[in-house]
Amino acid sequence: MHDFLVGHYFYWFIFLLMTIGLAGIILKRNLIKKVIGMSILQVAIILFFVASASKWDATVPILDPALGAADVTKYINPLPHCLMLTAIVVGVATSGVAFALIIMIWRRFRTLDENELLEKLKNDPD
Amino acid sequence: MKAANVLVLVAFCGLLIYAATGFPNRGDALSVTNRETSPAGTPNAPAHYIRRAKEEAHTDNMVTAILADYRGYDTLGEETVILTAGLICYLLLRRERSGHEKE
Amino acid sequence: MRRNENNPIIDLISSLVAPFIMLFGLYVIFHGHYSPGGGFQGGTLLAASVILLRLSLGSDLGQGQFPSRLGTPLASLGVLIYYGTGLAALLLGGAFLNYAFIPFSVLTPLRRSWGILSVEIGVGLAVMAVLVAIYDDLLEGEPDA
Amino acid sequence: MIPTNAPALAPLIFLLAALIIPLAALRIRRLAYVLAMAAAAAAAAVSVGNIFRVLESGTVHYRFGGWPPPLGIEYVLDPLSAFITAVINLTALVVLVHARLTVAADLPERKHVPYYALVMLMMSGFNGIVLTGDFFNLYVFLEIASLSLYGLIAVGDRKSPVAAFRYLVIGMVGGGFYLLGVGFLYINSGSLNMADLKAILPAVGARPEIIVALCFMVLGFGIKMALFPLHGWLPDAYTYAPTATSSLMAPIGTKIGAYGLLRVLFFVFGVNFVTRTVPLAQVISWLAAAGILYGSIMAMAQDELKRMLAFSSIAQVGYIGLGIGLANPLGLLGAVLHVLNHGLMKACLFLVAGNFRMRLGHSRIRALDSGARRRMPWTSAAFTLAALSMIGLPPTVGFFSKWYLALGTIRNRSWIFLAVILASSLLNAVYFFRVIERLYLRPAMQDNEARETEGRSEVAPSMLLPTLVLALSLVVIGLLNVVIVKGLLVRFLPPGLEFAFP
Repeated sequence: MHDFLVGHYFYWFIFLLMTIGLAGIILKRNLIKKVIGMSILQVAIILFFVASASKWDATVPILDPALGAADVTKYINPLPHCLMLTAIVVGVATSGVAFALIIMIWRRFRTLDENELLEKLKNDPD
Repeated sequence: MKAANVLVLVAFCGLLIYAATGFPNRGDALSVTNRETSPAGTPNAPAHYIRRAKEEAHTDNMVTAILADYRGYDTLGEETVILTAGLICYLLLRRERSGHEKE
Repeated sequence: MRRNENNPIIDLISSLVAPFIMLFGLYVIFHGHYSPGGGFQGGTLLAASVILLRLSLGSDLGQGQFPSRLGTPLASLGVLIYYGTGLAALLLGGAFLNYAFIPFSVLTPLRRSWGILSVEIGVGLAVMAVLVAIYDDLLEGEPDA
Repeated sequence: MIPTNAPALAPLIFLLAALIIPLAALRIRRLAYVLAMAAAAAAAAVSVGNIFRVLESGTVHYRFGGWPPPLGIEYVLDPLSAFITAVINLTALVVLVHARLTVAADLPERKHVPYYALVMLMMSGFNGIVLTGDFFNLYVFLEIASLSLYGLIAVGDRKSPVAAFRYLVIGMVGGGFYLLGVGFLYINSGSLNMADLKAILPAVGARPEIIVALCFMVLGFGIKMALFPLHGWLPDAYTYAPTATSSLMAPIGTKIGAYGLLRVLFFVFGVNFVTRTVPLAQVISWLAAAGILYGSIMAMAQDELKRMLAFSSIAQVGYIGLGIGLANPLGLLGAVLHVLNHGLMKACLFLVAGNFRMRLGHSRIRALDSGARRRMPWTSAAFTLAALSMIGLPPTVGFFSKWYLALGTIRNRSWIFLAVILASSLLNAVYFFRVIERLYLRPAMQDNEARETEGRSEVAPSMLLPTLVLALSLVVIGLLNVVIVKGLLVRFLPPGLEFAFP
């Protein structure tokens, strides 16, 4: 049990972050806070992948002439890092679009609070 | 409503912790992803990348080699995603400027 | 939101720093083969230097360095460089993105490395242009700007 | 050159068009539409050609960059993906013909260029999702498609940005869940390739993280396909989006989620895993059945035609989910046939709603009457035909997919689902006949009386023709369904679910 808890300690923090992110999305009323929650969730997923790539006593995945390429355990797993570069860009793009939408919503309804927004939508004749 | 939302969060957290019982320890050099072959005996990609990226892609940085060569199509998709974001901002927000330019 | 208070310290420091950020961005793009870096990271740095000047000098003066109307076309062009590299391989008989089929240079046999470089340049261009374009568009979206 | 690269061409053509449109249209804006149409036509031609290629030579693998699968990314062109790409590309082509005038009416001219570029990106994303054989690549293309959809929705009515934002938040959570699922799958199998994983998973067994990965992936796809409790984003998004967007995403968007679900459940995890080890298929079928009833009942209460169609989409996606959840060959055949069939029907119905909006200026059901029908007889006829297909009357194609689904439920001896299918057909009849009755029997209202003297004012041919083509295709494909099912669809059935027609 102790070994399990300590061996996975990094994952506990990541799971906490993920839950915080999801809580931000679900529980917060302000649209910007929802976007912040989204970003936290996304970053937590990225951290999860990167954490899964680590190896003790290994170095960054850039070929070091002193180490050579024969021993795989000398370098950490490069694949998740590469995947996460892509995921980061996706996250940036999503936040950009989210802010563009928030600006449009603000222009049209002058509020960013979800409840007020629903109220205004209901009363909107169009 | 609030209770249902909290319940969703608790369920989510529970699922994650349940999944973690199957994870290898962090940093374990002998975990499945770090081995030479997968459980079914097929070759594992990361070991190949580490060994042969220099010969095959002529690049020291393995991440760069994977990003732009082995899995280059993903990166094309990534560029497309960010172009999409740019085009959406263009579509949604750009109004005054293009008006000014024309007049 | 646009205040026209010119603070000479901010102006001076940002105009001094911006070229170096840009240079560093280019270094990150072109040195991605040997050290942490690559198109996305470098492109972000390039965008940072452009946006820094826009923040400090105001969007209008910043136009001189990188006009807003270039944003979308340059982004398309950047992705098109990437796509074109892949397409060239396809047209020369390989699979899409198979750089080994592109004769970048007759002298060196390291074609894949050249392919990666050309792709990274496209990525850097696209990322820089899009980030600046998004910044410009979001700024314009401010009410009554 | 084209034959060897054919599997990858459809998404690449759309992508190229998306890249060229912003450049070429800098000077001449009209080029945007021309380029979009050319790309759609080329992609449709390629994907129809791919069907024949698959029938001739079986599954084709395409390796990007020339790297073999565990290292690089591959596209897999098998009967299922060839069929789905052909369906979505042909539908998109027909809808794009219709889109020119509605886009011109809905959007100012300067927005046409990014609009068409985003349509191309969305189609590229959809094609990529269907063709890819790599889980992470699927995520990237899923995000391309979803992101461009958010933008395409947000240019609609006054309320559309709110609908788009809600879709963005839910869609991002869906994408995030999917990515998390991929991560959990990766951490103890070490592969991202679908074919590879299919070989590895039996060796790994039903470990906790694999089960959770499956749950998260199903959640992610469930959100994208608007499976019942996850459908919250759909009604508003469909209602407030511009006509062109809603008629593109209603037939195509949700089907992609369903396709992803089908791939993951049966082609990667396998039938035994999803029905015996983890009874997820049963859960999906119950949710889908609930969604069928919920969507049908909500559709009856709507006054806006597009909103009614949106709720009916939730019900129809339920049919597809039910077919997948049954996990038997007949159910799967029904589900995949329903992808085709619902794509055509919904495209046709949304085009009709667009035609009404174009000529009458609204698409409220209460304001429709026989005056509207007299002004737009052909549009009304197309609506009637599509409605009959939705209800499931032979010989329209709607009948046949429901037939296979019903056979599937009988095979599983799940009588409740059979009852759900029958009940929802009745409900469909109720809400569609409500509209048909207004169009054909209700005398014209006062304010329409004056305009009625203008006589017939049908929409322009470029809008009418696609509507009619889609409506007629419902009957034609209905009559040809045996050819499609026996010739093509039975071939895709996953291992463990093979089926031979007697």
